[in-house]
Amino acid sequence: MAHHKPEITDDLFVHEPLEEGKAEELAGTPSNFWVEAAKRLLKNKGAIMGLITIIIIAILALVGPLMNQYDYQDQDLIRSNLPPLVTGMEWMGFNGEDSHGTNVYAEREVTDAPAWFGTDEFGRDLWTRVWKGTQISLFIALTAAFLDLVIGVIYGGVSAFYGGRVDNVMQRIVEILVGIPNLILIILFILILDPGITSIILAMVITGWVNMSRIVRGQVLQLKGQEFVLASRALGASNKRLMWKHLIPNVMGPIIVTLMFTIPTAIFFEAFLSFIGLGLQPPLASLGTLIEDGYQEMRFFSYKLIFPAIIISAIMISFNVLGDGLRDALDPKMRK
Amino acid sequence: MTDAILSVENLDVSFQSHNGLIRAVRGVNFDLKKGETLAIVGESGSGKSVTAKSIMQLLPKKTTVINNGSIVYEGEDLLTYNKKEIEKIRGSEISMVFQDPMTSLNPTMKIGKQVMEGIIKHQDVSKKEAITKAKELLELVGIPNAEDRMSSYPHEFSGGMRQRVVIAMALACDPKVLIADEPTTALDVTIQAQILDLMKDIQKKTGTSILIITHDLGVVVNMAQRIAVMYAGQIVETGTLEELFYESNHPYTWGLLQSMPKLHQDRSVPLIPISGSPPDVSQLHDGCPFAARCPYVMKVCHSHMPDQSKLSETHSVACWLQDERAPRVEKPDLGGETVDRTETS
Amino acid sequence: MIEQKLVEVKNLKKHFKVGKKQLKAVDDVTFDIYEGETLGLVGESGCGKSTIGRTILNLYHASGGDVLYKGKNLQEKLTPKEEKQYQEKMQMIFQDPYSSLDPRSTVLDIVSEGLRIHRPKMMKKELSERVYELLELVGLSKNHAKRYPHEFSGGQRQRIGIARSLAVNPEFIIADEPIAALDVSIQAQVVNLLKELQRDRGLTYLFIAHDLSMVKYISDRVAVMYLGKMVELTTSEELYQDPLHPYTKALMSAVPIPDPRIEQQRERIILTGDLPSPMNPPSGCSFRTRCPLAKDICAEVAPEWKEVKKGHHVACHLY
Amino acid sequence: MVKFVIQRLGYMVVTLLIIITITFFLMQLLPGTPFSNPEKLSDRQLEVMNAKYGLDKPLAIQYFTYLGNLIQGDLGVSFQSQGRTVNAMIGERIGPSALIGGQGVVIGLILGLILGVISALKHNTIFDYGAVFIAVLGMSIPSFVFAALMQYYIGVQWGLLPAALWKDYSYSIMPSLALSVLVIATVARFIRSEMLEVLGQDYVNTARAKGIKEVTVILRHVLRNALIPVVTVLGPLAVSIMTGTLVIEKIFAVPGLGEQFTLSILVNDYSVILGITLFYSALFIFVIFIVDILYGILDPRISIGGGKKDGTS
Amino acid sequence: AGCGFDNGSEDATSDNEDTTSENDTNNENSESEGDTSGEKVINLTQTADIPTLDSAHAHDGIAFTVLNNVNEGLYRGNENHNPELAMAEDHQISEDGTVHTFTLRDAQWSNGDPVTAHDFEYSWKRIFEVVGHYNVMFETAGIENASAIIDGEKSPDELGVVAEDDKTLVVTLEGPNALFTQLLTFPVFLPQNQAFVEEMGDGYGVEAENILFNGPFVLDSWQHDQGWTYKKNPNYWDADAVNVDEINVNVVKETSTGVNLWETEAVDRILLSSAYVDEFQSDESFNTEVRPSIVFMRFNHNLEQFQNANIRQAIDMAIDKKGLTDTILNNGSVPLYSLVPYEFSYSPDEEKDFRELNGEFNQGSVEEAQELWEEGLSEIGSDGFEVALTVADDENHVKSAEYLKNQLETNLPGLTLEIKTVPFEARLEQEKAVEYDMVVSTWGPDYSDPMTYIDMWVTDGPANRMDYSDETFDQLVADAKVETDAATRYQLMLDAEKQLLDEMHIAPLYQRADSLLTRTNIKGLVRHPAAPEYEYKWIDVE
Ligand SMILES: Nc1ncnc2c1ncn2[C@@H]1O[C@H](COP(=O)(O)OP(=O)(O)OP(=O)(O)O)[C@@H](O)[C@H]1O
Ligand SMILES: Nc1ncnc2c1ncn2[C@@H]1O[C@H](COP(=O)(O)OP(=O)(O)OP(=O)(O)O)[C@@H](O)[C@H]1O
Ligand SMILES: [Mg+2]
Ligand SMILES: [Mg+2]
Repeated sequence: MAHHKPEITDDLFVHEPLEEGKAEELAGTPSNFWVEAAKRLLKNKGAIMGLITIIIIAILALVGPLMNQYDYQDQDLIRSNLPPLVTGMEWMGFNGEDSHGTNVYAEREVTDAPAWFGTDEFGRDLWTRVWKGTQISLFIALTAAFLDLVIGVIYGGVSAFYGGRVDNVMQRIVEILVGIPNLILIILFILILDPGITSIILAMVITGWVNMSRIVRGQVLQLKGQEFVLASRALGASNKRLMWKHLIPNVMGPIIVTLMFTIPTAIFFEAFLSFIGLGLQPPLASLGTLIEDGYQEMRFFSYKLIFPAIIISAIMISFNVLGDGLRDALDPKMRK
Repeated sequence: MTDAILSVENLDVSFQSHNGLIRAVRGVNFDLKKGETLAIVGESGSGKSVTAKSIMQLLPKKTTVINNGSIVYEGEDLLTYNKKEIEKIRGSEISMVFQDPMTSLNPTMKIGKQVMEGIIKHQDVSKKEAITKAKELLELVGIPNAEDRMSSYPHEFSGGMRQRVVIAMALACDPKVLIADEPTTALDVTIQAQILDLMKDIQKKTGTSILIITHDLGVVVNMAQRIAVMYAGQIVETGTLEELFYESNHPYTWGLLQSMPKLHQDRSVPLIPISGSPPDVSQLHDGCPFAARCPYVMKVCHSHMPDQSKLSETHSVACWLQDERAPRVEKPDLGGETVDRTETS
Repeated sequence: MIEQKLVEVKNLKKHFKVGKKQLKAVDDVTFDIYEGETLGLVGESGCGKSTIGRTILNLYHASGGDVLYKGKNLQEKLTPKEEKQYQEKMQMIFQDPYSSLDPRSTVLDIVSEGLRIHRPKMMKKELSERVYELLELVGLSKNHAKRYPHEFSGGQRQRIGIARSLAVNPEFIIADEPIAALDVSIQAQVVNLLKELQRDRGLTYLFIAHDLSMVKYISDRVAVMYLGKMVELTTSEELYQDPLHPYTKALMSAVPIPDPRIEQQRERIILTGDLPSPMNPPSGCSFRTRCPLAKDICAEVAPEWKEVKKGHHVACHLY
Repeated sequence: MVKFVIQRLGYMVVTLLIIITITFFLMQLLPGTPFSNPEKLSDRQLEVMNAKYGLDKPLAIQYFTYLGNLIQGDLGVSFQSQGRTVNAMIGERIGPSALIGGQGVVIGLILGLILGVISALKHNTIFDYGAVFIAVLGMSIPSFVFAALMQYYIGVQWGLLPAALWKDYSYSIMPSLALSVLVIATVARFIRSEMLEVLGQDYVNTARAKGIKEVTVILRHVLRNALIPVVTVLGPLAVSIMTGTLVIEKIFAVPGLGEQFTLSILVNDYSVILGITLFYSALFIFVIFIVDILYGILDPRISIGGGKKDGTS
Repeated sequence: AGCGFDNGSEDATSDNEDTTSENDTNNENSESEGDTSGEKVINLTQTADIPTLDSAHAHDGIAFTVLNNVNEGLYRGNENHNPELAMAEDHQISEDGTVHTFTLRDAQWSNGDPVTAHDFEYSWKRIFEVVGHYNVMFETAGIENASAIIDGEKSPDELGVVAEDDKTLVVTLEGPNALFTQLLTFPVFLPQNQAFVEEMGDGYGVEAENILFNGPFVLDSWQHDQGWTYKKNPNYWDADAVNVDEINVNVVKETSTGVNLWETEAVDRILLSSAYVDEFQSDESFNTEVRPSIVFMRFNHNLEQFQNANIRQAIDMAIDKKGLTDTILNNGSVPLYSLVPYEFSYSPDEEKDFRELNGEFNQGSVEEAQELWEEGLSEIGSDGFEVALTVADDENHVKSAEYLKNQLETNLPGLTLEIKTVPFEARLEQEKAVEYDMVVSTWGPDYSDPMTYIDMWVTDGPANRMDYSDETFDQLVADAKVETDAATRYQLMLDAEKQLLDEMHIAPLYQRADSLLTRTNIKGLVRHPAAPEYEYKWIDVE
């Protein structure tokens, strides 16, 4: 034990309080909630990998279409249905051979730049189209998610915040909305508006926000009863202030998490619309339309399916893992 | 002294966390004797529950590191037991009651079933006998209409009743040791009095040893014969009730006693609080953990841990003030109530 | 003591609708709070203490009765200006230092919120000056202003809460179990602070608690509640020396006293039975189901609230 | 309780009525007429057809006629398959959908449960990550890709199960498997987070302190409580899966409701759209009602009609 | 008027025409494995269920095919698509060609009742009573009073058909009609057993049990949306000619599913989408069948730019139609430079293909197209414009549109094309209302005669749908309709097509073909150019 050690000398036995106030000092540097959440997130390897993947994909979606000389809508029948070919990566299957093992480039004497991801039947370069499609899918998803966010947060927030009759009426409306098969609503939207990105987004938003509003409502209901809200009320805070200063910042965590799950859902949904033929106007492509086209030809031109499928899966997985990670990082229960 | 049924020796428990090791319990020693009640007091986070849970081995395996020490129950070190063996001990030899009656019962299982669970596990009885036994237990802890209430769900009981059910469960197999971790903290005073009374009653009948954990000195006085005071993972002082209340020798114990208003405290005289706040167990330094808040702190306190000094058979304290080199300090007036104002009601 | 009534609570009722049923959380409660005093309010959990406090502050709308502040009835419709004025005069300190501070706001934001609402013209600089002042007043330093609540210990958080309530210069503070969630060694810090502030600023407190020894220490008068009703109200000395209501007696005897010698000689009144549910309180006197002295009449008639001695009110058929 | 049920039923009827009303009028906005191949129908013939099905009357009259028939349980006749009643069409179509959906839900529930439990018990280990990965993957691959791969490998290459069509029981297995993927993923994730939550509860420690075996603690105390919230997601999920999922039905050539529904929308078969909408909404609302009741049974804290009595957790 | 009706012409929902509405079938045979009895069984696929089997209401290719194989009318198309006597044993025509007397052979319904002339009279008149979709066929056939009945001026009773006795049916036409016997193979002219129909009421033709059979097969079972089974009809008068015992038809909507079923040998004939053509091209089971159905673009004639012949011609000429069919569609479709498709109709005298006689229109190089374009633009005083191209959301149509956009925008500077994909129904709506700029349309024959394409374009004709109006053209059509001399009539039709296409009032794109896989041991499957499409009577498995 310590006091058997020689260094305990008599002169240690003098009164020596810590400096005044030292005991009250807080350890560490000031940190705010978001900084801490970010730290926790950084420790979650899966989430970080997800985040990095998303960033890489997002960057490629922006620059990918510019990386070769082909535009996403340039057709060239000579180049129709070329298999993927990347010089130097032939061993990985990017060898320009079709499923019968014939080198199509040689056979057709195609000499201009090889198609890294192959080409479609119009001879359009799939590398360009896949990244262009990613761009569009992400755009649709982000916009839809953003609109869901705005509508859902406002609707759920108002419903929970005012409670009582307002809540009752608003929840009944949601019930009805959920009860109407949304395929009808969506088809109507796509038909009434001109087909295209806008109507797809609107169609997705028309019922998409319900989930967000539920989450927000649940959270706000819970927070509403917390003493800090009462405290603010006791100080005379207006409803507006309560909502924006206290409630919304505190539901931000669940909102962000929900958003992370909304984005892949939207991408998925767009793919589903493509499956039933209500997708984008050609020659625009999204991951969904590319997969839908590729799926038809997956036996013979498997590359048409594989690349967009890998990217869509990577996006989904990344957003899901990131969402999970954020949930852990933002969950107050996880804080000590 | 030899009749200790449970002795904890040099127990050292840490947790792995994102912020490094949390040393929750650091070299704790105590004995629990047959039939006695030992109270562990100390403030929040001082390691009381961790100590109790390590006896029952209910700490999460993955993050818990027990660096050192032993927990000897009837001559055997529980820490060496495997899962099966410890499951045998749990509930039958040593049982435990948790702090919050609201959350310590499974909300979706009927009361009767929850009480019977332990009986069926540890005693070789038929289902019918188990039912009878459970009913008796519930009656014992004062649940009226025990038979009917067996098929109630926890939420249909009030807090006090729930805590009694939890106690009944703990008593199901006549354990030799009952660990009660803040058994009344969540309850109202009048209900608390009922529960404490109940525990004492039962102890009288069964001779169970009780380890009660609390931060309420009033409860301690009511229940225990001996007290261990914990601070930041260590036991800083142990002794009998009298020794601790009237002859305590640790500045933290003094602080505790002083900070409570006496029954006849003059309202114009301020209380004497312990300054500062409890230490963060994840950032402890070498010295005495109380040094930062101690009015008598010496240079040595900052760098060296004091050893336990034995003041009597039953009384020991860990403080540098006990060292002969330390200056004599005036013990504060702990305001032991003069006995004249006893009958208040 | 200047016997100037600051707050008059008259026949205050607060009923909640729970499902289809009425929950009478506060049922016909009448009392006064004098300027400069501390009125303690005790009773078991769920008896309606917090509800009274919140109803006085108009955080809940009263189901009946009146609350007068300096003679002005707060239950009447107030102009927004008046409303703000009273919000400034009456403040609250909350029980739970963990949930009463917004985890996403800095201490500066929390403490200055009242100022921002009531002094919208105040400059940013002034605002923070004032906050630093307040923090110092409650024993924190200005370095703490940029921090978030989770970085503070319970005692420090409670002091932040106190600073928040002081920011707007209140005259009357309802302290709703301000120390219940604190460590024993910290409680005294907060109680001392409250007392000090009262002395320096002439504050009036309604001090809600269930720790009777603290209540006795801090209060001039103490009111005891049981199931939404007030059962006894008198000075703290009188209450401890001569409790009248059987419930008060039981309560006093149940409080464990941290002193072995006294404790050994104490006689306890251990009540039998559990707290009835406030959803369906017993008929007549609501305490009769646990009362060792209950008579037939107790089941039929609810006892009146009467002053049996000067300044000593009780609601019991025995008196 | 009885009063509660009656009240809820009343609510349900009103909700349904509103849904039907909205759908009825929205549907009119769909382009085209309900008669197939109108390309070659003369205007005069269209007129006659419209008259025959009452489509020439003002909308309001059509609406009330529809409601009148509805009350008598008559959903009308299909415009597309003339002469077939909507009741019969739904009746025929729901069987296969319900079978593959039901099996999908059961398989998904079982596998999801196993996956979720493993992942919660082995929290933050390689097992956990593995299970989470499988779950995420299940949610990430578009179901038509998944179904097509399965059909090709299991059905064609390995010949383990019939590739498509609807003849005997063996034909229902692959579609069920394809449908179960989403259920597995959903259930696994849900169970995982609920289990983690429940594992942190005091009563679990209390149970352990009784000396019960760890397995028993998990099964009896943890799992049951963790399962309760799953009911809320599973109910609606089961409805949407069992009322037919277009993609799977199309790929496996299963004569199910989902496929019929999409088709009807595309060809404006008004009475069928309405009938299926009604059926779907009614089922949905009903299942939510059942979930509420079930919730009350599973979790005794919930009083039906009241909500949580007090915070027990 | 006779717009068509008919079989799936345009196919209802998709354009693969074949796929959806038209009948098409993909069928096939080969004994199904496991059948040890030595019975000949063929397994085919269809893309949709049978909407109804009431011949008065049937209106799609699938129903027509089924009806054609389980029932029989006065005539049936033979292997060469020529009408041959069937239920009728004898057919006498009056001098002026207006009175046709049919003598029926001995035949039975599947419930044992004899098939009588009354069954025909009942059925034909009933169509007007229930306003069947295809009652217009009677008008096309020129049966007395048909037009008046349709217009509501006369009652169905007055239709020119009378059963003189059980065996004798007399049909009176309003004038001689070259198409009459040809039309009689169409399912609206099938007989119906009055007692049975009345017994079934609204349920007639809704289930396999709710209809009687008198054709080569009986419908043994019909599971909605799943499939149906034909069994050889032992009581059929020509039962000896029928070779197979059973034909199963499965409803399969996805091509990929069909392919997988083909590979597991669950079906014997499937329709391929172009995506699969490369994979199976070299398979001996692979074949393509050129269909008479055409895909073309309509120009909205109300738009100034499309009233200009040069512009229309430029647009048509600028498209590399061969690239479209060979590379993009890749399913055997044939580039089309005319209205009437190849191998559809032959001149009455010389037996020459209509196409051979009229040739191909508006052929030229891109440069020529550009010249026309420049000229056209300067005529309308514009240096380019933007138009929308509306297409139904069918895979092949959308692909074609994508291709067209690229072709036209590249080859015709100043032209911007915006593709608008809409559901099939919406395309029809917009087409009928002439609310489009250009639209990709389809048309299939109602009967095997060029007139089915040509009379579409008369002023205000219901199939015109582009507000095209040309007096000369109208006159040519009107003349052709009353012309009794076959050769002259043929010439009038040739002239009419020229009139339409000399200035490219429409832009033909291609003539559709189906790529199919058929087991090589299946023989004798007859596919007619117009409805009813399939003839299983002579099908056989070797
Ligand atoms: N499972 C765990 N993982 C990490 N740290 C833990 C764990 N359990 C307890 N601790 C930490 O160990 C320390 C001691 O905790 P313990 O629960 O024993 O305190 P206590 O004395 O019982 O306090 P209280 O009076 O609040 O119950 C605390 O700092 C706590 O945060
Ligand atoms: N918003 C509310 N809605 C419904 N019931 C409420 C509400 N607030 C309080 N109650 C009920 O009113 C009664 C009194 O509650 P109150 O919070 O005033 O008790 P309390 O005396 O402050 O108890 P504690 O000591 O536990 O804080 C309780 O039964 C409580 O359940
Ligand atoms: Mg503890
Ligand atoms: Mg309270």
